[in-house]
Amino acid sequence: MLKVENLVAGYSGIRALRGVSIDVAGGEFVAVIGANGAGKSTLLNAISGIIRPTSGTVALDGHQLEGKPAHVIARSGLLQVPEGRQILPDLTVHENLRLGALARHGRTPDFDIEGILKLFPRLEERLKQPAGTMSGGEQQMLAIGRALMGAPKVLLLDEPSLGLSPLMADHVFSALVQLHSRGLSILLIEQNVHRALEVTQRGYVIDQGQVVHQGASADLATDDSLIQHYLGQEPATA
Amino acid sequence: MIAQQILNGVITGSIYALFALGFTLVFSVHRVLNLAHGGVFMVSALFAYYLVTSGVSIWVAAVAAALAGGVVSGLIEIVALRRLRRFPPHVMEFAALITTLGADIVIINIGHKLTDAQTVRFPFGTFPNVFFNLLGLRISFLQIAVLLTVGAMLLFLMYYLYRTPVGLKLRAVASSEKAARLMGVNPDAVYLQTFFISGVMAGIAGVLIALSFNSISAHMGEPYMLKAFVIIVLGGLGSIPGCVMAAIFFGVAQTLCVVYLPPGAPDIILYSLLFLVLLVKPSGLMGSAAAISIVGRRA
Amino acid sequence: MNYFSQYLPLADIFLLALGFAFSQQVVLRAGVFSVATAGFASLGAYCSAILVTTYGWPAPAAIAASLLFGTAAGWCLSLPLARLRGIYQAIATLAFVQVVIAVMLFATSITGGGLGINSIPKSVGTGTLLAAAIITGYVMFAMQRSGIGRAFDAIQQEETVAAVLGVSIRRYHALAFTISGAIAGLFGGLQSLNTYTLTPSSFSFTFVIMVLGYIVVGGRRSAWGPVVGVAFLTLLPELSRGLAEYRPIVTGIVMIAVMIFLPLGLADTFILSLKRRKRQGNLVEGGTHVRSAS
Amino acid sequence: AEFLITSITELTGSLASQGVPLSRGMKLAADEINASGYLGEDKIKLVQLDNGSDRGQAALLVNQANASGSIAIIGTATGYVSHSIAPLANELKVPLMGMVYSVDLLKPGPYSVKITSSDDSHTISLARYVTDVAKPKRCLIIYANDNPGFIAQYKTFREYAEKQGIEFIGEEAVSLQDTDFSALATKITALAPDCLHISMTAPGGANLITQALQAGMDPATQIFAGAGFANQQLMKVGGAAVENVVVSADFVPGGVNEEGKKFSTDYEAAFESPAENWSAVGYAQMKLIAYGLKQAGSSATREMLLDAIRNVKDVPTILGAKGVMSITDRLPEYDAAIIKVKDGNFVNAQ
Amino acid sequence: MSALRLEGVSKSFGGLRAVSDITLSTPVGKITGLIGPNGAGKTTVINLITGTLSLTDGRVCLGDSDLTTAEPDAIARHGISRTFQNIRLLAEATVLDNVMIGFHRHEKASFVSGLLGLGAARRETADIRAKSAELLQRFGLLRYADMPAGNLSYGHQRRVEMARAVATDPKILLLDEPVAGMNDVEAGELGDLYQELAASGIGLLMIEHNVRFVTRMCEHVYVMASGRMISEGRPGAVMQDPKVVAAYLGDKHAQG
Ligand SMILES: Nc1ncnc2c1ncn2[C@@H]1O[C@H](COP(=O)(O)OP(=O)(O)OP(=O)(O)O)[C@@H](O)[C@H]1O
Ligand SMILES: Nc1ncnc2c1ncn2[C@@H]1O[C@H](COP(=O)(O)OP(=O)(O)OP(=O)(O)O)[C@@H](O)[C@H]1O
Ligand SMILES: [Mg+2]
Ligand SMILES: [Mg+2]
Repeated sequence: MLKVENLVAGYSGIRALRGVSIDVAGGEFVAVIGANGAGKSTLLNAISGIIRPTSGTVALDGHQLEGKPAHVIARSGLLQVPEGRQILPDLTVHENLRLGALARHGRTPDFDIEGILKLFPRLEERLKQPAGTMSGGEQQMLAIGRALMGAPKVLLLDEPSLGLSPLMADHVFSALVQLHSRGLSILLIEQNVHRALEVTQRGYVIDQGQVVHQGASADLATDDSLIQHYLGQEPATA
Repeated sequence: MIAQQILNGVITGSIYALFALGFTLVFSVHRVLNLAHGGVFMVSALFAYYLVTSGVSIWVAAVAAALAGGVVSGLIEIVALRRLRRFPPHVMEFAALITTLGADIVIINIGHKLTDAQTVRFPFGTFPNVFFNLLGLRISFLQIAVLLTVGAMLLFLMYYLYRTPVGLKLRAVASSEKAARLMGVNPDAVYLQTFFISGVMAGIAGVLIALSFNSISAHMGEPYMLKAFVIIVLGGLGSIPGCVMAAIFFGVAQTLCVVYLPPGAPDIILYSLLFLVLLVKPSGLMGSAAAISIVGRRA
Repeated sequence: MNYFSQYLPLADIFLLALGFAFSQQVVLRAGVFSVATAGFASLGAYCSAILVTTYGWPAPAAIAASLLFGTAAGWCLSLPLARLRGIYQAIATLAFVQVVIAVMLFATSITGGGLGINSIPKSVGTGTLLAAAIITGYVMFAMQRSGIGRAFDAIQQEETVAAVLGVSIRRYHALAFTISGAIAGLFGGLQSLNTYTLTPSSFSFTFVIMVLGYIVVGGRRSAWGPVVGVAFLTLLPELSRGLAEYRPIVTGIVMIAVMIFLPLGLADTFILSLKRRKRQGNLVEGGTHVRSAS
Repeated sequence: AEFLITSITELTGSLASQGVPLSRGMKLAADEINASGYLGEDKIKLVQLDNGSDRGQAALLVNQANASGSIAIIGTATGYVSHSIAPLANELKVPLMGMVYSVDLLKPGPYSVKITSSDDSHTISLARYVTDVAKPKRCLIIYANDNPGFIAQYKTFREYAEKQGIEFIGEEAVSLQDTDFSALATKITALAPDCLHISMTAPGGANLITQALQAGMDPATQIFAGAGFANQQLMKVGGAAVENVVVSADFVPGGVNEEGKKFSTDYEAAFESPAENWSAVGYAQMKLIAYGLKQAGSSATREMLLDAIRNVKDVPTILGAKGVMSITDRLPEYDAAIIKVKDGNFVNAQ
Repeated sequence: MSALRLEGVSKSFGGLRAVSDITLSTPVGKITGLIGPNGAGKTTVINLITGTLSLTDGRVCLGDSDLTTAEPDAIARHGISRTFQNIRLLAEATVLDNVMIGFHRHEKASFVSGLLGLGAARRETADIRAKSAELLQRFGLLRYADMPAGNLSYGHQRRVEMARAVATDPKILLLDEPVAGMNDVEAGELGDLYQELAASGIGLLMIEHNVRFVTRMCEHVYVMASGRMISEGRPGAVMQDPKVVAAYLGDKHAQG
């Protein structure tokens, strides 16, 4: 479904991605893990068109997307729950959700506003509140809800559990599992490594802008030395 | 006389609102102070003037001028602002001051060449010169047209911004461009649209004001720019009804000052008053603290 | 000799504008969107002109008085404006500028009203202006490198952050206003003793926009910003003189082009690219960090 | 020899509406002088520079004109700019041929010269007309308070007319940029004067009159104005509303003598717009310089030129009601033309 | 002992009572936890302590000083420092400059000496630069020193925030989700650093959703829900409190 090949991208002189290949089959749930600064968010942004890749390809259902503007990519069904949530602070919760629906582009959605509110009841009490004044966790729910409103073909999540209470994180993860079981393809970036490898089918480990490991999530999860090695910050005294 | 003067003030204020609405729209949505707004306003008036003098009826000319204003304003967005949006807001907001000022200088000087630095006016009788007597107050057909246009623009903007999907996109882009793009909104299209509408409004204002004051000259937009600044702030940024209210408040205050104070004093009182209003209510008459602008500071 | 002396007024224009540009830059650096420079300059200019023509003060004393007057005005204005931010601050200061103009027009017996003050003896030459500009420039540089510069930067970029780190916004805003007022008052005084005449419209809305233009075109951060911006905007009309009446059109187009491609301003962009080059040099030196696989 | 003359006027910027006709007038005169061989073998080379309506640029251009060896500078159209360059011209010892009304221009030294007669003589001609011919009862003054010329004008007018027993019921200030006079118009209607003296530019003034009439001002109210009104813009903007407005001017439209008539036709032919007050002033200034150069001869220096025109008696000119002018110590005198709008055209009122 | 104490602190936004009658104390030399479900009011508490929001009710004291109505900058000068949940760096300033501004409250050079570029001001600047570099080294950020802070990855930006807060040499350090966005290994590294800070005599108040981390780090934990304090005590005990399990942990995490 989503096929990323040899993606290279960076920021004025800095090469943050050095040829990453990743794919997500239809209905697959895939994790990407890596240390701070490994290039995970850059990968998502390069896929979504927020930054323009220097080379490599991104294909969704066989349609080439690399180099297209972000809004075109979003409309084609690749929807991101971005790092830092990026909710629209001046719009109300309700308006944020309505905006999400604009990305549908003719696809039939699994969720309408009711559905989202059922998934995240906390949002219901806050419908008329400007999204910028909500607590961190509430904003995270909104960001996920908004992406779901757009009837994604592949959902890209950048650390969705960030800032969520354990209960709420459970809730989100089980929601993701549920979405996956309904057939949604999901690419998940997560720092809560154990949780991520628990719920996903396959995983990639990236480091210094390259894929250094991949395999079934269950296998990765048991490889403790691997995780210790690639997920740590270099020693503070280095 | 006082009743007549208050009516005069309301009309003067409506004329300010006419000019300021398009300016406010661009500011409230994109945080850009479009210094070329006065230029667009002038170009439209001049365009209508050429059409009318070559035999086109004023109604057709007004529509054409409004469209011309929209097109010029859209061009300004493409030429002078589009590339700037890649930069962080505080960089973009300041740079935009200069690029739009540059655009204004270009437009004004083209107008200058076309009019040979002279003031022109619509031929006499272009607009029916009819007066009504209402309860002892004199009001012209043109003045009624101004009032109605301001009302129509206000309603249109409120409907457009808060009741249509396009308005939702517009406010989304205003709130965070990156996030809006991630939701499939094309910011370029949204910006262009805002500028087009703002230009159309400037165009309508240009024609009506040129008709009202019998004059079209290259510099006709300049005195309104200062007023427009004052009005968007007084009204509370981002508040479209606030803009109209502030304009009318300002128009009435100005008229009464002119009438009852010795020559030269009105400006002192008026601007001191503005200063005081801002001190008492730091976010304008109708503004909420949340709408505080960030020109010069990071979002 | 003759050839150079014919451009001497250009040097005067440049130096005066530079002073006003510094005054404008101080406030912008501190995150204050004030356009009060025009008002301070007007107060300083009238102060010197009146003291010299009406009261026969010697020029240096009059200029010192302008400096003090500007300083005091800056400080006074900072008190009520502490509550305002962003564009609200800009408009409040614009109102201040308009009030100053209106008062100058109104107080005919003191200021000559719309007639202005004519035949002010010229007692300030290029040398004095140069000295004033150099001293001001030095203060700007020094400030940049001191704790004041750091505090200003922090306030300008993230006021809340600055506050929770112990930076007193009120105090630093007052400082910025005061310095801005002092510089503008000083150069206002110098201007009126350099250009013979003074009218209220010398420091109007047009002046406000022009002075902002210097900073935006030159750069808002570095102390070179005003120098480059003023040089660019005062030289441009002279360099394009051959274009006759198309001159303003070309000026406008050049302004758009420069800002579109260098939105940080000429000097800031240049300095930033120098820094970037240095940084990349460092990276190569230190080698890119690669984790050794053990 | 070739005499280099530099004009420094407002060809662009906010004051260009005065600077442009002025510089066209002098261009016309210079071409005419060169073509007619008025100076024999000698020619005039006129370089026309634009000060962008800015004082700083004007000062720079004065220096350049001096450095390039100009025998005289003509300029500028407005007091705001002229007053700031007169001291400089005197310092550099280059004759500055100014066209502003205020006598203050002559104060900085012997190198500044005027072509128009003083405000006072102008305005007093008008005031005399008002007191002797029109004889209104209650006069209201309206003036632009952001221009030195207009302020001086209304003060002189009021002072003279008041002495002659005219009653003034008030003074109202406007700004040159104003276009909305609704408040003032209603106030004028309520005050019901029978005479308005307006000191401002033609388009603004015409607009003010139109709005006052719309607000219900008595159409019989007599209206008087200074030379700011003396151009076609008045009728273009004001139309029927400005009928019968009386204006004091340097130039009677159409000309009062052969030269003036020829100037009017030539100007219209050359620039496709009718000659007006400022173009006539520019033309007359250039002609006066040529007159001076002719007196001073081929080897004329700046000082010789100045000497030749410092005091002249009864030279023909296109300005004034009679078409002759005298100059006493750099201050010209000619009877101001008092003209009136009749059927959309200016006619001599006297 | 100059502990931070909150007594009956409340805050309302319009009709919403976001924080209601909270009493807690943060002793120096120790790490105290503040946990609770999303929207419980934890960040609001920090905003109230640092003066970013004004209290509706209650008192905030540091040692003998009453800070209830003090301005944010005055509170900072009393020695309270914080990080932000939604990272707030001077995005275009370099990482080094971001940390240097943290030293502001200890600067001694006068305005005049700064404006005139006197030796005192210059020496102070050099001194601060050296100390900032040291701090960056401690947080493993030295190689990013010349980068604009906004260009760092999320996790690294968090570290810059901490380095900046530590630079103020605080008595009390308030950390709002310091290890959000970090995996366990990274969190562990930072944890060691916090323990060093506590050992050096600083009082830390930490909001965190990483329960394992909180359990390991804190000696005392407060739990908020819907603006109220619902539980407090040693982490082991608190994590088994049924109220906490129900409101915050969910059954899955209720191991203690
Ligand atoms: N806007 C930017 N400009 C320049 N460099 C950047 C920018 N954003 C990220 N980088 C650099 O790219 C690299 C990868 O960053 P990225 O944000 O992709 O990391 P990440 O894996 O998402 O880390 P984290 O877990 O901390 O979010 C980092 O070295 C970072 O410094
Ligand atoms: N300015 C405000 N206006 C209105 N409501 C607000 C405002 N700030 C916070 N709130 C509300 O107050 C409540 C508490 O918010 P707070 O940010 O303190 O929660 P939190 O405990 O930090 O949650 P999280 O763990 O998700 O960060 C939330 O419901 C939030 O929506
Ligand atoms: Mg990331
Ligand atoms: Mg929080």
